[in-house]
Amino acid sequence: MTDRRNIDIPRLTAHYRTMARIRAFEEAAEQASKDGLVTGAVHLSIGQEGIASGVCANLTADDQITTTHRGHGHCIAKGTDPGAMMLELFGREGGTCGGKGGSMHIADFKVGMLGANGVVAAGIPIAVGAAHGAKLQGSNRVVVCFFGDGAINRGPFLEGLNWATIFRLPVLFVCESNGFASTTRTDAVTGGPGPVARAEALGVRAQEVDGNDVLAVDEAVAACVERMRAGGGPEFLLARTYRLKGHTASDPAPYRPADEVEARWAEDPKAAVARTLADAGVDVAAIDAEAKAEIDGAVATANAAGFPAPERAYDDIQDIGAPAWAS
Amino acid sequence: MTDRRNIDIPRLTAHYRTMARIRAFEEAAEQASKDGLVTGAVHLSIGQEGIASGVCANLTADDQITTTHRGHGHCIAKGTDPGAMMLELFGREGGTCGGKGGSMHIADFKVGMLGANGVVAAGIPIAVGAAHGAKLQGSNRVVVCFFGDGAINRGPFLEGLNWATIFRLPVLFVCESNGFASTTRTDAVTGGPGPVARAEALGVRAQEVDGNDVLAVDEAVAACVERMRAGGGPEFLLARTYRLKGHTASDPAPYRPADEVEARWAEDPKAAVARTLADAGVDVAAIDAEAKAEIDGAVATANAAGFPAPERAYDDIQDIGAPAWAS
Amino acid sequence: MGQLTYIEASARALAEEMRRDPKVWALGEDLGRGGVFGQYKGLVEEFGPDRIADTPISEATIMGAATGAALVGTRPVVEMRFSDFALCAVDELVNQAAKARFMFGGQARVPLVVRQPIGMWRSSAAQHSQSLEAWYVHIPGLVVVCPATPADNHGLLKAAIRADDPVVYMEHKGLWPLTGEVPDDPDPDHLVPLGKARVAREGGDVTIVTWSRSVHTALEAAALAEARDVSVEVIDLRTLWPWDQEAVFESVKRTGRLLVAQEAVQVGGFGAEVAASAAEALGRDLKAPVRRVGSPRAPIAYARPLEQLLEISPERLAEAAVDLVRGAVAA
Amino acid sequence: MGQLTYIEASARALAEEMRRDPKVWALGEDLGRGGVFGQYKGLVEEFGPDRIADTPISEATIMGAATGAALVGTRPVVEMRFSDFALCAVDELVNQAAKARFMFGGQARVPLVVRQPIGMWRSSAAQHSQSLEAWYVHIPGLVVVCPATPADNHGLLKAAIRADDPVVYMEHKGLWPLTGEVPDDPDPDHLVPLGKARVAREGGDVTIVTWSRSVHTALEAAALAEARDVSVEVIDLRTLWPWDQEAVFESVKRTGRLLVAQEAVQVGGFGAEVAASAAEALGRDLKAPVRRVGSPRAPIAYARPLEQLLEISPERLAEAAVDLVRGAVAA
Ligand SMILES: Cc1ncc(C[n+]2csc(CCOP(=O)(O)OP(=O)(O)O)c2C)c(N)n1
Ligand SMILES: Cc1ncc(C[n+]2csc(CCOP(=O)(O)OP(=O)(O)O)c2C)c(N)n1
Ligand SMILES: [Mg+2]
Ligand SMILES: [Mg+2]
Repeated sequence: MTDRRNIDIPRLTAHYRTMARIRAFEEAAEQASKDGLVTGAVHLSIGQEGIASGVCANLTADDQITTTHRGHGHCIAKGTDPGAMMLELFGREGGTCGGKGGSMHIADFKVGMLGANGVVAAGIPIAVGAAHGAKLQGSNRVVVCFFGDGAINRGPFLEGLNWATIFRLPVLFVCESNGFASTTRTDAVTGGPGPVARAEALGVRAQEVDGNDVLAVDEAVAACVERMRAGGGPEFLLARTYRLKGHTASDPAPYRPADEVEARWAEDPKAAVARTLADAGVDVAAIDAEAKAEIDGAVATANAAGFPAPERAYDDIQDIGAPAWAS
Repeated sequence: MTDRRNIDIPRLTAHYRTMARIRAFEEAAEQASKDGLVTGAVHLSIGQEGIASGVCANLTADDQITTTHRGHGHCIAKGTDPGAMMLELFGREGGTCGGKGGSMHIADFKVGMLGANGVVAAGIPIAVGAAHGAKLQGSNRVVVCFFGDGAINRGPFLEGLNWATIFRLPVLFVCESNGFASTTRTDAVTGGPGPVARAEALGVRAQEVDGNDVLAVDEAVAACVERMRAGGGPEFLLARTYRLKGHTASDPAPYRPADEVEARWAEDPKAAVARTLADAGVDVAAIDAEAKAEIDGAVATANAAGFPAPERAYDDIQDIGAPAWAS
Repeated sequence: MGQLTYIEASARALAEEMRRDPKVWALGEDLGRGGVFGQYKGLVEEFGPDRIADTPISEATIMGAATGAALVGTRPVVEMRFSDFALCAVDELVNQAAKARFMFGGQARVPLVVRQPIGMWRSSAAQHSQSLEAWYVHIPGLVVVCPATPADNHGLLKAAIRADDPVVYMEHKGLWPLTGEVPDDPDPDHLVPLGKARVAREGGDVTIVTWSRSVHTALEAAALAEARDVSVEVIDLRTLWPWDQEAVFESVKRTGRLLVAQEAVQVGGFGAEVAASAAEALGRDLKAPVRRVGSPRAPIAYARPLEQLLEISPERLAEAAVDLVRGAVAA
Repeated sequence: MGQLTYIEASARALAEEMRRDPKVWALGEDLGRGGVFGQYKGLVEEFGPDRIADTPISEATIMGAATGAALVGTRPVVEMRFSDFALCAVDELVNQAAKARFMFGGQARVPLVVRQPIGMWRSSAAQHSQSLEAWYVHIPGLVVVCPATPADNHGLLKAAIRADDPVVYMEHKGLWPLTGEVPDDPDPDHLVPLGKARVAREGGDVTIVTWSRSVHTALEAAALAEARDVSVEVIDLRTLWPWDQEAVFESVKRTGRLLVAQEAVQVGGFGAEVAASAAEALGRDLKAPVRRVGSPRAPIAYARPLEQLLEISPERLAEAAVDLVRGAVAA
């Protein structure tokens, strides 16, 4: 945790609320997956909540984000209703995408959440394009593009960062380096000095931050956003963290030693904030309880909700040439 | 030109012979294209001969290369018969690919020339794979991958260099930076500090060399190849040069000022070698004449040769499921 | 009416739409110098480099960035240079652009046009000659357009730009210099509607259904067949998805015979969809079995004589048309 | 004979081929931990990390490097994880691997297998469910295989690995746990030949031609149809290119009726090629028009009930088969 003497307790409390809501959501999603209530794959961001909260606290409602398969936290931090998200995971009516997208395709355009993605690194060009659009529209909104440490080995990383540089676009690239790409340790498949060097070699201002320190993230991003709004062009943030759970809710992750995971749980970013706030007299248990109640309600609602009407499988495809629905 | 006092005149003469043959080939190809004898697109490497010769002089017959749409010089330097190449450009029987590939798909596996390519940057993963194959086979051959300064903005550049690093493959990446990608100045569309920084950020040992100085290229590549054979992993060479002609033989390149081109002609790498050799008493005119005679013969032969038999359009597709030829 | 080439017609269509709607912009390699074939000539001078954007050689990101820019309300026209290079951007087009509207439950649309010049042309060889329209017809979410004339390259491009879904717009390189009438001072809202075929020639004995450059081959074939007393109707589909089944079925019901002509590889080509649909729907009403003519399943060779062998010729098409009629008579 | 699952059968096939031929190796993400579905379980332990190679998330280079490695004489087995991700590697497969042998005039071959698991499976949604076999059938140079049973996933994978051309090998995710007989101690050269169909069930009234998971749907449909006195022959194509026209035509000539069943989007699907070919070749010998059943042209929805709606059901298929027979009788 950043130097404790100057901590803005109300701001940190707001972060804690966001992180608690994300944690509660992820835990509930994990359980629902294990219970067979969520049929599609679910990727949990437990342990990475500090990044989502630290980044999105610096964005306005107009600003936009893209995220990945592991994007629940980013959605919640950007303002998406967890109730609608849970409905989406359950594939029910009222979900963010009417139950048609699921966890990997949550989107919520009204809060600037331009979509998760089932394809690693595919959000990068889309985010860059959203920022290109902002520039053409003369808007001063900024775009944040979240991706994992596995994504930096796909071509769109190079193409997208180069593009943002040459068009001087307001995109903040946030690489959540959680050590793994599925069952593979990213170190083993990533050459060179690292993500920061890659970004700099593409002309993007880059820095590393402790992704488990929400205030450090917050502070770094505040500066990034300020520079971007002033026309400074793209920024890159390497946020180091750890994937405390398996790749999906059904992955027990036997490929890593238990003591490694245990040691990382000791660095749980949410617990760290809780300690600081407790020291400052904040009732964190109440925040946790509130978050849990909200998410419990979301699960109950999702579980009770109806599935989308069959004709929904045929709508919102395209204006002309869509298949006709005939019960 | 590298320090003149220590010049190895026989080696430089050999370079000059290669460069003269390439130049003669390109001039003849240009003319044949203008005369309508070569119907497909032809991309000339005039002004870039020093790189082809300087690199390939360090390769054995077992070593392999991949090249691009602008690859005639690399083929000749690697040992492909210009006669077979000219037949290929003319689309005739006896061409390197039997007239089925043309200028952009020349290949000559018996000399380790694994193919030109019509898709920018597509040779990068192929070269990397060829080196991966060498490693699996326990061979100590090395692979050279030629590409342009426009190719470093495509995804395969990142993916391929990262791959070569993590598998520690013997690939020398040679970026021929001739200032242009078609009608576009590459500076205008390339972000960041440049190709060397990009390569280093991907873990590849990288250096810049004057591509118009054949001996500088030769020396740098000699060291690269030695390190690669010793298991040192991939290398990157940025060879600065200039595209003295248009993008294709039919491009007058009106998008660049005449005086810029004129100034660059003064740095013609072939003329530079000619001056050095002439000072040393070598009869460069005789070498030029010999090269011209060889290529004139190639053109005459190509012009007189027959087109491939129609059934060739149906062969070498695949062992099962190829279309049947029925005159 | 004025005479324009196919290429000029497209430039005019784009300019008109860019004047009409400030949200329209174009991006691709070399556009600032008019594009590799000259399709963008004069446009950067009028609209400036922000709206006629020069890009790096980054097809995946050209397509992906256009998708992002479309999602936030701009209307990009993407230039892929050769349809073959669009194979470097398939995830972006097929997994992202085509599916976003549906996956996101209708929250957003992806109004973009991706221009993908197709076809065999002057010994361009295997990586610069493909016609892969069948691929995009198979992908939900996409509209697929293949204009055959200057008038259509004007009216269809305008309609494509105004569409709110991703349109794969495939011009034929061999048609660039083709001259034809294009409305001179058009009603700015004069479009050629997407999804509507055009009867390029009327006839009574057999219907040739075709698109793109093959329309002209079919018209030549029709003239050859006429000399042999076979009357050929030629339907230019113009839009491959959605294709005008109504027009095709009406014609085939009348003639009783269907010949589908395509430059693409016949195996798995779009002609299979047309032929299968007609065989299913019209079944025994046909006077002869449906028939397809297309390219053999071979990569496209460089040598001009081999390349020409792969193209469908008017003679071959006429022969097939006459056969269909004579064969049916004999049956 | 022993019982193996579809997934185990593939692992055994690969292990057998790797033992037989040291040139064979596999590459892809997570293979060292058995692969995302467990197809590679135990292999790194036997063959080591050079031959069971863990790669970065770099689909384009996985495919492109395999192409290069094949060109120099190794025999790579490429794992694409989900066929949808292969859309990140289309240039490498279609422009490079498929065309190299031809473009280079036969100087080199590209002996590789690219495994692309397909199909709808447990709410995988639009980017993890596609069946794009039709695309690869359309591309000269490629062989396309879609095994439906454990025995075939053993014998066909072995045959694919021994083929000297690039093979697109599409396993269905929904079949992984399917159990069936696989030769226990096989003749090491016991292969299922590429290009040969299998009669999965004999019948006399109508021929269902199908492949991959839909073979099982068709078998269920055949049982339902039998209860309604309609005798269905089910042909499992196994290889889509080259497909076994001889076997299909022989059967359809006998039954007089063809129904093509596919999980893929029907529009532009491979079923169109089969239906069009049969309509062309068998024409008026048919007792009823050809017919296709497939998925509507819609992205695949996440919600399980919507996803199920897109799958072809035994009931729907049986209905179509019965209709074909009854309709023909009525005609
Ligand atoms: C192009 C592509 N290849 C492979 C996959 C399968 N896949 C899904 S998530 C994942 C790991 C991603 O790792 P990283 O980017 O670090 O994100 P994390 O899961 O750690 O958040 C992989 C390989 C995919 N979705 N897309
Ligand atoms: C993927 C792809 N995009 C676009 C093209 C068209 N194209 C052919 S050469 C070229 C310029 C290449 O520039 P560079 O890599 O610098 O090579 P140079 O021509 O200068 O040798 C372009 C854009 C292509 N062949 N492939
Ligand atoms: Mg990760
Ligand atoms: Mg260049």
